[in-house]
Parts: sequence; structure tokens; C-alpha cells
Amino acid sequence: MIATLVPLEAPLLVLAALAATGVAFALSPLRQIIVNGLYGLLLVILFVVFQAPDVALSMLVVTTVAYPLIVLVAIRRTRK
Amino acid sequence: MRRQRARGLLALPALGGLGALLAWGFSGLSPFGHFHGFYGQLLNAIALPQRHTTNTVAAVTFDYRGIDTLGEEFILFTAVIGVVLLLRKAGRATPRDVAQDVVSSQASRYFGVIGAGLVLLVGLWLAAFGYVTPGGGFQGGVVIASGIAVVFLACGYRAWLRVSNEEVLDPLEGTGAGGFVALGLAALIAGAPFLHNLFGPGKAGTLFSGGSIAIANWAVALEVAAANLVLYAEFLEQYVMTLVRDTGDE
Amino acid sequence: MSVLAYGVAAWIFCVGIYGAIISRNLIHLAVCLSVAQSSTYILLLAIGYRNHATAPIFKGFENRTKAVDPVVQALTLTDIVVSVTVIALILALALDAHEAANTVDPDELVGMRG
Amino acid sequence: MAWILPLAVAAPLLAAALLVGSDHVAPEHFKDAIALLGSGTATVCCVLVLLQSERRDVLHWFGGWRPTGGVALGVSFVADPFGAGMALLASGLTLTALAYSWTYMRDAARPYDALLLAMQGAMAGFALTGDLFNMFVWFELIGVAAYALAGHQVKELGPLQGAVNFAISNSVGGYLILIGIALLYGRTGALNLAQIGHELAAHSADRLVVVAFTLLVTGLLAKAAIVPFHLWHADAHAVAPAPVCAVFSGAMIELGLLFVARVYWATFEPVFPGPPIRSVLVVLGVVTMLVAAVMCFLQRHLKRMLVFSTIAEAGAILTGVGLLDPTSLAGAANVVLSHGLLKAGLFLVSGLIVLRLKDADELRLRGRGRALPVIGMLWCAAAVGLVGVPYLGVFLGHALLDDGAGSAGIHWLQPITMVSQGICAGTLLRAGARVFLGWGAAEDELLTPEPEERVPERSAFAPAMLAITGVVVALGLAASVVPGLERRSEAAARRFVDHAAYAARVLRDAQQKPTPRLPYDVPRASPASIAYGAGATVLTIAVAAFGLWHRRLPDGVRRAARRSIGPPVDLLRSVHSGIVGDYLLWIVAGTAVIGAVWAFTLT
Repeated sequence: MIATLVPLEAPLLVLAALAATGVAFALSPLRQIIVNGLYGLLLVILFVVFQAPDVALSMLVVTTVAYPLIVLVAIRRTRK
Repeated sequence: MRRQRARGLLALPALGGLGALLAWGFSGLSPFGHFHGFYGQLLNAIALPQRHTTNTVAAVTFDYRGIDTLGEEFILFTAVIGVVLLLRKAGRATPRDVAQDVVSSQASRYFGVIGAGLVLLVGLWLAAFGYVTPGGGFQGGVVIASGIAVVFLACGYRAWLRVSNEEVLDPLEGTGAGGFVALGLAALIAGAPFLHNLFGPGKAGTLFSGGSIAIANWAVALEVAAANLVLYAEFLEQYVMTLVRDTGDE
Repeated sequence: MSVLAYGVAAWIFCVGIYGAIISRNLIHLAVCLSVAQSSTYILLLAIGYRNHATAPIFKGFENRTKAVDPVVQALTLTDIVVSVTVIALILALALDAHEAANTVDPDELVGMRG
Repeated sequence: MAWILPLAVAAPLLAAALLVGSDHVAPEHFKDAIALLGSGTATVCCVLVLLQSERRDVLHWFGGWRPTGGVALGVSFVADPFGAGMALLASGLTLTALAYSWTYMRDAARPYDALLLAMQGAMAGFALTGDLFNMFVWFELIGVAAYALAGHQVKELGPLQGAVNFAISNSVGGYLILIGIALLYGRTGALNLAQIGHELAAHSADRLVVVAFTLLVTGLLAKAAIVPFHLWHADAHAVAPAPVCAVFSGAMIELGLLFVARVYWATFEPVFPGPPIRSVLVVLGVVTMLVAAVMCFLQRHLKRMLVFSTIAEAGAILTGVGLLDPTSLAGAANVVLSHGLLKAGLFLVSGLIVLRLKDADELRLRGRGRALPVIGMLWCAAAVGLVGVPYLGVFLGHALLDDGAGSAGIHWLQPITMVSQGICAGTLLRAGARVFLGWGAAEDELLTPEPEERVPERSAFAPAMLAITGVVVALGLAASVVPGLERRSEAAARRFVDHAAYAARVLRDAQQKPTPRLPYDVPRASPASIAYGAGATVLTIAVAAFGLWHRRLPDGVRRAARRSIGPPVDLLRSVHSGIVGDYLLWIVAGTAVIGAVWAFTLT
């Protein structure tokens, strides 16, 4: 069964799981959005490995442009 | 504080239960890499001959399951209307409030414009070739919107306000979202089912393939680009208001 | 190992929801929700994956190779759009809450109960 | 004529796009006309589809992708009388809300209309779709429109809390549904309901199928306001503008229940034994009825009171679905219709009250409604319609539910429903008597105090709103005596539960045996249902009187009552904490428990 996995997938999945845990437990929103960016990029690579270039592109534009922009503005706006 | 801690503790067994349930169910899936779903395989086999689209995913999103994508465009469209409605309550900063543009250096303007031009080109390419190679209306639309945003931010906030004007963007958004529905209705008027592909499949591997897919793709690109620009505009507006408030405080 | 991808999806979903449950900040909560939702991308794509297969994008009519499932990819694309819109709406609501009550802590954001 | 089917979705969506696109150029009247035209066209289409579906299901394959070799390539809409009727109810209520808002929300921004239209299209799509992922798309579209509609009205904490809790809880419900869909796709490689059912039927149910079913049902129940997934509904409905609440309570909640029935009969019926599913759904329905009835009695905020009454009714509808027999299902459908109209009418009345009296608090409004006799009469008439008085309002639905429960041998179900109905209707009458007649005490420590709410000032043309409200309430009251409705709903229910015929129609385009033409008559009510109605009426009056004058009871009785039922009631109150983290915890725990029960009973 191990042979059925392309070598890249297992480490990427583990890294993604770790990064997701990091995002959920990041306490400050600012730190969280940075970890979330990392997590997003990991997913992009994972989706390429999963042979889903369309999804990877979608995730890439969302994770590099849309999320950071709106979340950073929200963080800045709500800072006490 | 005690309430949150109690909730965090109670969540552990509850999520443990849900996680166990999920894991139990997931273990019934066929092993990774051994999927034999006939729907996808059938589409992989027939999309190219039937639609001449080399990207099967695009054929699925815009043709075989086009109604899903229509709903998806309206999710974006509706959410952006909602965001505008919610954020407008907080009021707007007007250009007069902004004493000076955020960007003042000439050099950064040039770099910004050149960089943004490249981004824009990439976006147009992604959108245009979406049904031939990876990409498509959504990805292209987001990139186009970011390209435009970068151009005008590089030229200064006032220039941005000129393009992020709702009088420009609303008609574009409406055209994109309405265009998709109109494409479906055109098929009905022609006596075919809703969203039926009205044009011939064209030549495979070129922009002239897929028939109606091309039109749907551009409608989506327009809608997504306009919707994203509205979204950025509303959130940047909030950012500028923060700046205005902060300078007011000092 | 053959179920690693599914296990990771289940883990990410639970972790995201846990983050949302204990969150003290609506912005943080929104990002946690996006993490929980991202588990569905992994799940869908992992389900549609086929060994030694290419992406469902072909060069032409000839020599079409074995390809992974295109449907799950189409579903995931929609899923990503949904995620972005929901995050944007929750953030907009969070900004309004900040405006109205000067707080983004869901536990303090209580007008009605009981 | 199957080409009409997509118009129910396309017309409002196109109108929404036109509204936004022409916002800065077109004159106001043009935009009003577009909104009403789009919504009206869709409503008329729904009527035509409903009439057409009376004899056989109407089928439309988008893009013309008919199944090849029994494999569904595209997405289908399948209109049976219940789906078409639900789409009609949702469309009609949205049209009503738009017309009502025409003056009520005149000052609201234009996007408000576009949001309502998008929601209308999405609800119609949800009611008609025969595809699991397509359902998820409409589910999310209903959601995003609804969050903004719930939260936009005023710049205050209450509405924001409601909208935030709504957005977060509903999204998590959506994730559960999506995971369920992914599992089913992984097993069957199909997304069409009939196709999934066909593939599943080849094997016996195993863990994957059980978990997928659990996730789908719990996600839908979160939308359908079933305990313990109901918590956010009360926050969201209490704060949304009245016409929006009318759509939420009258149609949105019921859609979730319709799809629970749909997904069971169209997909899972051949693979699961009925009894475990029946037990779980009926128990959830009963708990929902009781919890919501108690909570309803404790409210003094008129709209929050109405929501809890809706939740109680959702519990009753769930028992009708959960009994898994056609008679109960027909009863559930009739309750959806009559309750939907009456509750929408009540919310519209509450909008009129807020408009005229600038408040929505029962105690603060005491006696202030004396000057508004017509509004008061509408409120009380609609409340009476919810009791189950013979031949009025929800009576027909509950009579059929009674028959269904009786033939299933669950004789304890109807008394519980009666109690729940009586408490809710009694509470509404209590509020009506206090506000419009000035009866009862001015203070009541039993009721949950709510924060003072600033009601937005607005001017509106009340006569038109009053007329619209009157029509909706009258339709709701008359729903039990529509000639031929009872027989038609029973015939529709028998067709709805016929899994094999549905699959053959969708996948192999087989012609169904057309439902024979039925007479237009109103069958006599059975003695049991008359007794039910009489019991509910007595209970309603007793509850209303207790609510108004419980302070006149002897001190000893009151003290004993407080000691015995005080603690559980307080506990119940504290569960409705208004905090979204708690709500998520309930959703997670509820899903895990339901999943565990089915894990042990369904495999």
C-alpha cells in the first residue's frame, strides 16, 4: 500500500496537517494570517501533486491575494 | 474566562466523537489512488470528443454542470452585495478626507505599473485559455482584479477611487452575472434546455473550442473581476478610514 | 498509509472547528472556519485521485492518458469560492460589530439570550 | 412545458443582476418594476409547474445532458407536487416580502431587493433540484443572501450577533453536508440523487453510508432549526427586518426538512431499515417541539416568540417526515403550507406593530395596541389559525399527522404535539391580548428580559402593507379547506415515497403511471382529529390565561411551581446563551451523538 503513494504526498499531507493545527491554535490574528498563508501555499503544492492544476491556481490566487488583503484590513481596523 | 475554558474542555470529547465518526466513515472509502467512479471517467472520455475542450474540468464547470457554476457566480455576486450593504453602514471616507495619496514615490509608481501590467496579462491569459489549459474565468478574474488594484494603488489612492467607483463596477458585475443567466435563457428561447451549448464545438486545443463554454467563461471572468474589485474597494475603504481616524486621533 | 489523506482531512476539519469553538476573536474565528472548510478540498481531491494518472487536461485527441477524476476538481473550485465569500461576509460583520460595540470577541457580542 | 422549470430560478437571479447592473442609471420605478417582475414571473412559473406536476413529475436536464446508458451526466430539476409547492411557497412569500418592503424598507439600499431576489432563486433551486451537489450550491446561496439580510438593518449589537451566529453555524452545517456528499461520491461516483440511490442499493449499508447519511441529515437539520441545532435561528430571526423573517420562518427552515425527506426517499430508502431512522427523527422532533414551546412561552420580544413557535412547528413537521409513511408526509406538507403562510403573516403583523408603536416588547407595549384594532385582529386570527381548531389553518396538516402517527402505533405523539401547539398558540394569544386589549399584568418576572432596542424610524404606506398581510393570513387560515387539497397531498406523498418510480423516471426517462384525476372536495374530519383540535383549543386558552394572570394564583402554588420547574427552565434558558462557540459545540456534539446512534442501529 505504501507504494501507491507518490513520495511527495505523505510529507506534504503531514506538513499541511501541522500547518492547519498551527493556524487554529495561533492566538493573535496577525500571526494566524501568516501561518495561514504558509498553509495555503502548502495546499497549492499538494493540489499540484494531486494532479489538480485548476484547483491549485484557484487556491493560489485566493491565498495570495484575497485572504491576506481582507483579513489584514480587518485586523488593522479592529486593533484597539 | 471560565466559560471559555469550560467550552474548550467540553469541545474535546465532542470533537473526539465527531472525529471518530468521520474516521470510521472515511475508512469505508476505497484506498487512496484506487478511485473507480464512472461519472468522472465517462466525462474524461467524452468531453473532448463532444465539446473539443482539452480541459475537462472546464467542460464540467461550464457545460455538464454549468448550473452549479451559475449558482456559484451568484454566491459571489450576492456575498459582495452583502458586504457592501454591511460595510456601508459604517460610513465612507471621501477623497477629501485623505490628505495625501498613500503612495508618493515616483519610482514605486513605475514599478507598480509595470508589475501590475504583467499581473493583468497573466490574468487575461488565465481567463482566456481556461478551457484549453489550467485556469478559467474565476482564477483569471481574481488575478485581473488584483492587477487593476495594484495599478491604481501604485498611482495613488485617488486614482484607485476613480476605478473602484461603483458606477463603473456595478454595471460590470451585473453584466457578468446576468450574462450567464442570459446565456441559459438564450438556449431556452432557441427551444433547447436551459444552458444548452448553442454553438458548435470548434477546433480542439484553441480558443475557438467549446461553443458556449467560451461565453460562459468570459461572463464569469467579468463577474469575478468586478466582484473582487468591489470587495477590495470596500475593504480598502475601511483601511483608509482607519488611517483617517488614526491621524485624527494624533 | 493508503488512508493518510483521509485521516489528514478529518484531523484538519476537527482542528479548524476546535479553533472556532475556542476563538476569542471573530477574525480568528473566520480563518479557523476557512481551515475547517479546506479539509473538504483535501478530502474531495484525495477521493478523486487515481494512481499514475495525469491531470484531466489533454493535449489532443491522440494518446489521451489515464486521468484523475475531473468532477471532484470542479466541486472543489466551487467550494473555494464559497469559502472566500463566507469569510468576507463574516469579516464585514466583524467590522460592523467593532463599530457598534468596540469588540470582536464573540463572547462579548451578546445582545439577546434565553 | 418542462422548459418552465429553470425559469423559477433564472428569473429572480436575472432580475437581481439587472437591479445591481442598472443601479446608477435606471429610474427608481424601473428598478421596482424589475424586482417585482422577476419575482412575479418566477411565482407564476411555480404555479404552472405545480399544476403540471399534479399528474406526473416534471423533469428538466440542464444543458440537455440526459442520462446516457443510465448514467446522469448533468444536473436535473425534478418537480413533484411537494417540491413545486415548496418552490411556490418560497417564491410567493418572497414576492410578498418585496411588495411589503416596497414601502416598509423604502429607505433601505437597493441591494436589499437584489438579496431577496437571489434568495428566492436559490430557494426555488433548492426545492426543485435532483442533484446533491447542486443542492449544496443553493444551500450556500440561500445562506450568503440570508446573512446579509439578517445583519444589515441597524447598527446595533443584536442584529450583528444574530447574523454572525447565523453565518457561522450555517457554514458549519454546510461543511457537514459537503463531507457527506464527498463520501457518497467516493463510494458511488455519482451526484444525482437517484443515481446514488441506484448504486448504493447494490450493496448493504456500511459505515461510510451511515456516516454520509448522518452528516447530510444533521447539516440539513441545522438549517431546519431542529434541537440542538436550532440555537442560532432565534438570534437571527429576532433581528432581521419583518418581511425577511417572514421568508426565513415561512420557507427557509422548511426547505431543510423537505430535503431530509427527499434525500431519504430518493436515495437512502432502499439501503436502510426504517425503524432506527424513524426513532431518531421522531425523538428529535418531539424534543424540538417541547423545548421550543417552553422557550416560546418565556419570550416577551414578539419576533423571538414567533421564532420559537416556528421551531416548535418545525419539530412537528420533522415528526411527520420521520414517521416515514405517506400519510404523515402529506400532513407535514400541509403543515408547511398553512404554517408558512400564517407565520409569515404574523411576522408581517409584527412589522406593522413595530412601524406604528416603535417597539416589539410585549410588556412595554401593554395596552398600546388598543388604537390598532385591525392589526390586533390580524395577529389574533393568525394565532388562532396555528392552534388546530377544526377546519382552520394548520388543522388539516395536524389531522393527517394524527392519522399517520395512529397507524404507526405511536399514540403518544399527538398529545405531545397538541401540548406544544397549545403552548405556542397560547403564548401568541397572550401577547395579543396584552398588547391589543391591555389585559394581564404589566410586569412578569417569568419572561426573559431583552435589551432595549432602538427601532429604526421609517415612514411607510401602511394600508398597502395591511392589505398584503391580510391576504397572507387569510390564505393561511383557508389552507385547511382548499377543495381537493387533502386527496392531492396524499397522492403526492405516495408518489414522493415511491423510490423505484422516481429512479426510473430520472435515470431511464420511464413514464410514470399518471396520478388519476381527483375530485375537488373537502373530506370530513375524523373524530380523532376533531378531538385533537378541541384539546388544543382548550389548552391554548388555558395557557393564554395563565400567561396573563398567573400572578393571581395562590402564593403556595406559585412557590411550589417555582421550586419544581424553576431549575430546569433556567437551565434551558442558559443553553440559549447567544454565544456562537456554544452553538458550534452543540452542533458537533449533536452530530456525534446522532452518528453514534445510527452507527449502532443501521449497520
